[in-house]
Amino acid sequence: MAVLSIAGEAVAPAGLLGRPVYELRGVSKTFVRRNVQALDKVDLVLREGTFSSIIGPSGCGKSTLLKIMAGLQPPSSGSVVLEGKPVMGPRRDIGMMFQQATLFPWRTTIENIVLPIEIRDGKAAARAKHDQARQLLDLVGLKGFENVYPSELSGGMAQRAAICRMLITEPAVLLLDEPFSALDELSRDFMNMELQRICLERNATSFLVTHSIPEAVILSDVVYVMSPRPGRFVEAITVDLPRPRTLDMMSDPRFGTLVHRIRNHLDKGAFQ
Amino acid sequence: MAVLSIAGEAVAPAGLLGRPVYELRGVSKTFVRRNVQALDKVDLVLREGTFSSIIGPSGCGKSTLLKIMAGLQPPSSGSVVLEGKPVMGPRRDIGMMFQQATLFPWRTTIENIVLPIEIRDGKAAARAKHDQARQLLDLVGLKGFENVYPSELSGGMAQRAAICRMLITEPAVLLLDEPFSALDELSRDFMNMELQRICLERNATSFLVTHSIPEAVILSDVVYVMSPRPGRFVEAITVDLPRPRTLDMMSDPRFGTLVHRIRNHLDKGAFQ
Amino acid sequence: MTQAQVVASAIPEQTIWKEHVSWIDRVPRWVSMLALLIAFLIVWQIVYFVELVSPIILPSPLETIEDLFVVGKNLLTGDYMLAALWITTQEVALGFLIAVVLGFGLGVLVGETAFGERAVMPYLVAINTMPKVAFAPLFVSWLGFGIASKVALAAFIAFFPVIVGTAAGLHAADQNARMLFKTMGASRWQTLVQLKLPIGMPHFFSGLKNAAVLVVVGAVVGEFLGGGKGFGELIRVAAAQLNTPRVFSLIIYLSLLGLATFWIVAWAQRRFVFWHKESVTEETLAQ
Amino acid sequence: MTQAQVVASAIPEQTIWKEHVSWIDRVPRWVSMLALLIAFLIVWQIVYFVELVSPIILPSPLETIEDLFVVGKNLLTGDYMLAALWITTQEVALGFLIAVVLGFGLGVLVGETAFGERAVMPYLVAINTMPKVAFAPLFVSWLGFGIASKVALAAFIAFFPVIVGTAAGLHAADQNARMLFKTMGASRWQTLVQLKLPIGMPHFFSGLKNAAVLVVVGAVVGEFLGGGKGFGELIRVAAAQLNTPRVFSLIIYLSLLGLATFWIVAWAQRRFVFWHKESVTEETLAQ
Amino acid sequence: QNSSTKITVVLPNPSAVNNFPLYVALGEKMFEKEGLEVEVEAVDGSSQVLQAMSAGQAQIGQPGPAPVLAARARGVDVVFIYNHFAKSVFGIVVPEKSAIKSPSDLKGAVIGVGTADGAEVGFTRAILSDLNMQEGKDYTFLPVGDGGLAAAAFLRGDIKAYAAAVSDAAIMEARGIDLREITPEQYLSYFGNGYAAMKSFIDQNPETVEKFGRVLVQATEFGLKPENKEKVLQHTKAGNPQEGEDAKLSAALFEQVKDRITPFDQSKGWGYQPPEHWEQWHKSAVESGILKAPLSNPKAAYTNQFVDAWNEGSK
Ligand SMILES: Nc1ncnc2c1ncn2[C@@H]1O[C@H](COP(=O)(O)OP(=O)(O)OP(=O)(O)O)[C@@H](O)[C@H]1O
Ligand SMILES: Nc1ncnc2c1ncn2[C@@H]1O[C@H](COP(=O)(O)OP(=O)(O)OP(=O)(O)O)[C@@H](O)[C@H]1O
Ligand SMILES: [Mg+2]
Ligand SMILES: [Mg+2]
Repeated sequence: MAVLSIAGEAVAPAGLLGRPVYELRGVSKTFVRRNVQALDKVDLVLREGTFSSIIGPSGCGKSTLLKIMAGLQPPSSGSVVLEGKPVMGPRRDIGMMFQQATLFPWRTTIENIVLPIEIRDGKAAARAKHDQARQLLDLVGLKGFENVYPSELSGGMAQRAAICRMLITEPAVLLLDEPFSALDELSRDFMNMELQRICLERNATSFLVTHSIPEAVILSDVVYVMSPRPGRFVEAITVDLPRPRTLDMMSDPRFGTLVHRIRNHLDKGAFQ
Repeated sequence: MAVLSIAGEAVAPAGLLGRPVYELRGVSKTFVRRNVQALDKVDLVLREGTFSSIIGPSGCGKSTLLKIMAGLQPPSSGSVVLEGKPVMGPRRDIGMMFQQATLFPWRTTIENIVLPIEIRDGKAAARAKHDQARQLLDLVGLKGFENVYPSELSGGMAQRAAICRMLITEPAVLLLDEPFSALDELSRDFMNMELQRICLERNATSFLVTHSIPEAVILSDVVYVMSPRPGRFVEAITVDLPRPRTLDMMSDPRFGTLVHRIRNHLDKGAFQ
Repeated sequence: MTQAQVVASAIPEQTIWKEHVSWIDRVPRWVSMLALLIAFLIVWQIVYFVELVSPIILPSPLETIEDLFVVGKNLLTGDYMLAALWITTQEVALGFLIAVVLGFGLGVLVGETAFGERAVMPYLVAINTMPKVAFAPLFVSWLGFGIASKVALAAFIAFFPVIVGTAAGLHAADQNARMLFKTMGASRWQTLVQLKLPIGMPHFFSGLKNAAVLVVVGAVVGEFLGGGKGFGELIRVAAAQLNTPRVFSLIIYLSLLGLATFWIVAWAQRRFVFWHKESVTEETLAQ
Repeated sequence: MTQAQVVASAIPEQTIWKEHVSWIDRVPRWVSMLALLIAFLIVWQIVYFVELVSPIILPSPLETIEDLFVVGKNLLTGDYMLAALWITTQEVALGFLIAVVLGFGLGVLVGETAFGERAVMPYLVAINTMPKVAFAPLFVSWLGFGIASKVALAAFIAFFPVIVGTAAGLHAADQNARMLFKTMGASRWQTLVQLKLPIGMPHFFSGLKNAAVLVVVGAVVGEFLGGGKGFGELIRVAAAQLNTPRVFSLIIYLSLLGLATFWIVAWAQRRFVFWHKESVTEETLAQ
Repeated sequence: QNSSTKITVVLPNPSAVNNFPLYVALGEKMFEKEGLEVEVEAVDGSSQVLQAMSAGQAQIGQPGPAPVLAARARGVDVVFIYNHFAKSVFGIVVPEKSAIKSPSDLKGAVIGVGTADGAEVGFTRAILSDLNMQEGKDYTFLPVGDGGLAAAAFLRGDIKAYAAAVSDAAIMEARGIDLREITPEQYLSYFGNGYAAMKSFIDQNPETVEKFGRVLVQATEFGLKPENKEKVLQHTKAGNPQEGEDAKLSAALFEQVKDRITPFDQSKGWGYQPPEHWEQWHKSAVESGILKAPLSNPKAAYTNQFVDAWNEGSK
């Protein structure tokens, strides 16, 4: 377990090697109209196949950072580079997921899943992907739900379909903005284990925004703690629990110490 | 730590004494129109000053049970007795709280808090309670927010106001239906500690519905585990951690074992 | 014996709390509707009987019902009234079509572009507050005395709610869904067609329902003014002849036409916007 | 040199990605509105110039603007047109008031009771599809030639959206809020007054906005048909004299009256329903 | 004299020139001198005039003869008392440059009318059937409404001729559509709108009716004097300021109205209704379907009982 203070330096925590996939340098963001500085000089390197989390008080700029990384918003200054190419807009090698599953009720589950293909390459290409979509549904345990409409899916099932939709384009990185926080805790734990399994299976590079300390610790190789607005990384904590993780590890004393450490950091920031 | 299987018997877990406040006998509920049996013969005794939780998979009938206890819905069979008098409709000695704070945007915070008094005893009585409402706002850390409108309160602040609204009628029992599950985890932990403090201060008898195992354990004297629909209590687990509880106790091995035990029970029911 | 045991065994009867459904909620719908209709007819007959109103202003209900049969027979035997109804139906159908196309186009302009929303919409609102019948001569001089001019007036009267419905619908997609489409690299056109339009369908349809009612009124008013050969003209002739029972029975048949148009739209909505559950009130409107 | 370092130092310029705001969004609102108006006037003048329409059907824009000044002067000097405008304004105000009271009452009946919703509403919908102008003689013969009969027709034409708005508003309170009131032991009346009505205000007001526009149309149509001495009568006389510039300029002033009514309602909404933010489209309508 | 009698008079259209005697009487305070207080209201068409009268909202109205017959058929005891437009208010007009010179040239033509079965339809049908022309075979009617709509019909060439109220024709001419009337003299006996009252009112208030008619006669004669033209136009302008704003139009209209209110045979006095003209109307009402069956007592539809009293003073 190694803890590094990184202030303004794009230093990857020690002990993590692998090709750098995402590189952010001095990314900051000010919303001019409302005169809000949401992010202050964030530097970040994500390496291939790692799982990183970011945790911080509400409104500190986590979603803003993710949107900039995904090419949905330009930064006010700084640069974002993915796989050697600067991010200047949405890209198909980025997969993204939000708190709401946002499945479209007029499309069946499988049609929802191939939607990104349909948007980018047309209906024919989407149809060609149906087989692959079915395999993904298998992967997340939704076999047999291909042709039902989303109104018949529970919250957790809808989020699983959203995972499939994210994966269908075979993205190099996954950006996850509190993907399961609308689910009840039992389903959420379950979905987190599913997520880990999928990421390991595909060697995906993942970046997760969360409010839950145990969730961040159980899933991540590195947990970044962010300060209140304007958001800055105040600490990066490497989690050296073995993979694959299980829910039982939550009773592990190492787990407890990590959680405790992060909570202390956050308490300082969040509730003065 | 004592574990009792209670099947169809109104037996309070051993080690908990005190005057019985709430008594349920053979309460069951079937929704005739949709032909759904939500509850199957629930027996329950809550003793004065205790904190009990109920945990179970989604849709197992927890909210239905709470509504029956609050006199919002009649049971299909069985009886509910509070303080020796049968519950046949809403009563002012019951305080209730839901997942949504549901403050009314056209009333200031303090006006929202005295609403139950206004409804029952009229405007004059409500005005007379303003002082007490202000004390309650102090208690939950909302001093100075008396006269703002709810749109200016954050989610956590709104839930604190909702607590005040529940307490203003000085209820003998508090029924809480996932009161903080819409908050992010950091705020939620914080609010749970506040809730404990308030309950201890007023020696309130409380009954909490939750999806979170750690939350149930950290707050309760007894945790009831419910089966999937039709809901029945399958286990009652006494938590003998000392009061007042702190978040740090989550790293306590006794805590880990309790969580583990409850999770095992639920896994059996929830995800076959 | 502990206190708990006493309580637990001592409450056999009065604790049993049962829901009760008010008898008025158990009355079948058709019964209450019929009751209301009969009550209304009785009041009407009394008003007529005590001669509160002259018969050339308000006919008796009996006369009106009698005339309903006369008109009904004429319609069924394919006589001149059927021809008139057919003309009005055509006007309504075409007027509705044009109102929908025009309203949809302008609605997209207003809902999708800042220019449409900020510069065009205020003019549309202003036009909507004008008494549109005053423009009838314009339509006649451009389109003649055939059904075209009535169709134009009907569409003109009915198009506004379609604009409002369409524009509101285009704003209905939430931030999440928009962002999702952005991550997929969807073009503006794709976002419009695949996201905003389907999500906006419920709003669009409530605009259509308003339009469905207005278009009937528009067609009839067009015939009142510009001499057509439809139901409006029949009403006008009957009114000029002081044949009030006929006026009333024609109006009742017209309102059936209006209800039919409304129902068709409601049916289309249930059929094509199958994923959207309507509010209770809207459901009533649609039944 | 690792790959990471290369990448990190090598992207100075083209990675800097800036948002750009389209010039059309930066045009001030009044400029685009004026531009649209001028474009419209030019098209109108061309239509007139190439004699697409006879001048006794469509006046030239210049004539119309000239007449706008004539009418404006008449209004300002307190001449007969001001008297007419005052009468119509009274009709609109009273008609609106009655439409609101009646619509609200029926809306509560429909929104609160199963009987109202299931039995009364279908009849109200049917009535709404009738050409209401046909009932004008009834109002005149009951209420006379004064403003009362026009007020009644205006209210009759405008009351329906108020019903729909009120009823929809009463359904707007969510399950949580209702349950909360139930836990407080609130009576049906308290739930209505303290919960459902305030929560339903936004719906109620959008009904009022529709009614505000309709009530002007209703008052004018009432004057067209039933005599009276208001603006509608002036339009009727001008139309009979084929004085089209006057017809157009009177209509424009009338639409200002309609906009004013609409704005008053929108203002009242902002004032009294301060907690509710409207959608963008509604905001435009209200500006 | 002591307290004055209040009556409301309801007109089928708001034009003041069309009803200049009424406005002259008001302007010259002639009613006041007779102890009458007269309120004038305008509605839309004869049927509404009759409805207002039968509802008691007005004591005297100015309907057309055919609607009066229709109302009587429906059991409303309304009686025509004063023949205002003693000559037909309708005329068949064609564009100035048209080749049509007389009704016999209308073979194959489309003739515009206000409504499908307005009074002008019966009038035109009577003229053409006397020439052995049949509707549908030799000519057709097109209902085009009035005002701008009728003008549009002419401009578009949808109609070759228009059976119009004279005032409509006058207005169109004033607006630059040159028209020519081709109505043969004898058909002007289809007299137009005049004053009527409920039978019960006449029976209970014979003096009021007498006073009202006397003033009308007085005002008519005053208005017909050439030297009073300016005053007449002044009074009608007071009654309908907007109409009066266009002086040229008002003057032209006034000339038309003067002609139409003057009967061919002036010997019987103002307001007289020749029984043979009523028979004509009755016959035409039956033929056109306005009446389902002939009235059992068509003579009860009108009365000349006041004519002499009205004209006494002026003779
Ligand atoms: N489009 C925008 N315009 C102006 N301000 C914005 C915009 N988007 C976000 N903000 C502001 O930027 C700050 C950071 O917002 P952001 O959504 O990134 O926070 P967050 O860390 O994701 O919060 P949460 O945990 O609640 O999701 C907030 O103060 C927010 O109000
Ligand atoms: N008014 C009702 N009519 C018919 N069925 C109902 C009604 N209320 C609840 N139910 C059904 O009863 C069952 C239990 O519902 P309840 O809300 O009590 O579950 P819950 O345990 O609170 O679930 P959750 O954890 O999702 O809140 C569900 O299947 C639900 O669909
Ligand atoms: Mg966020
Ligand atoms: Mg629940």
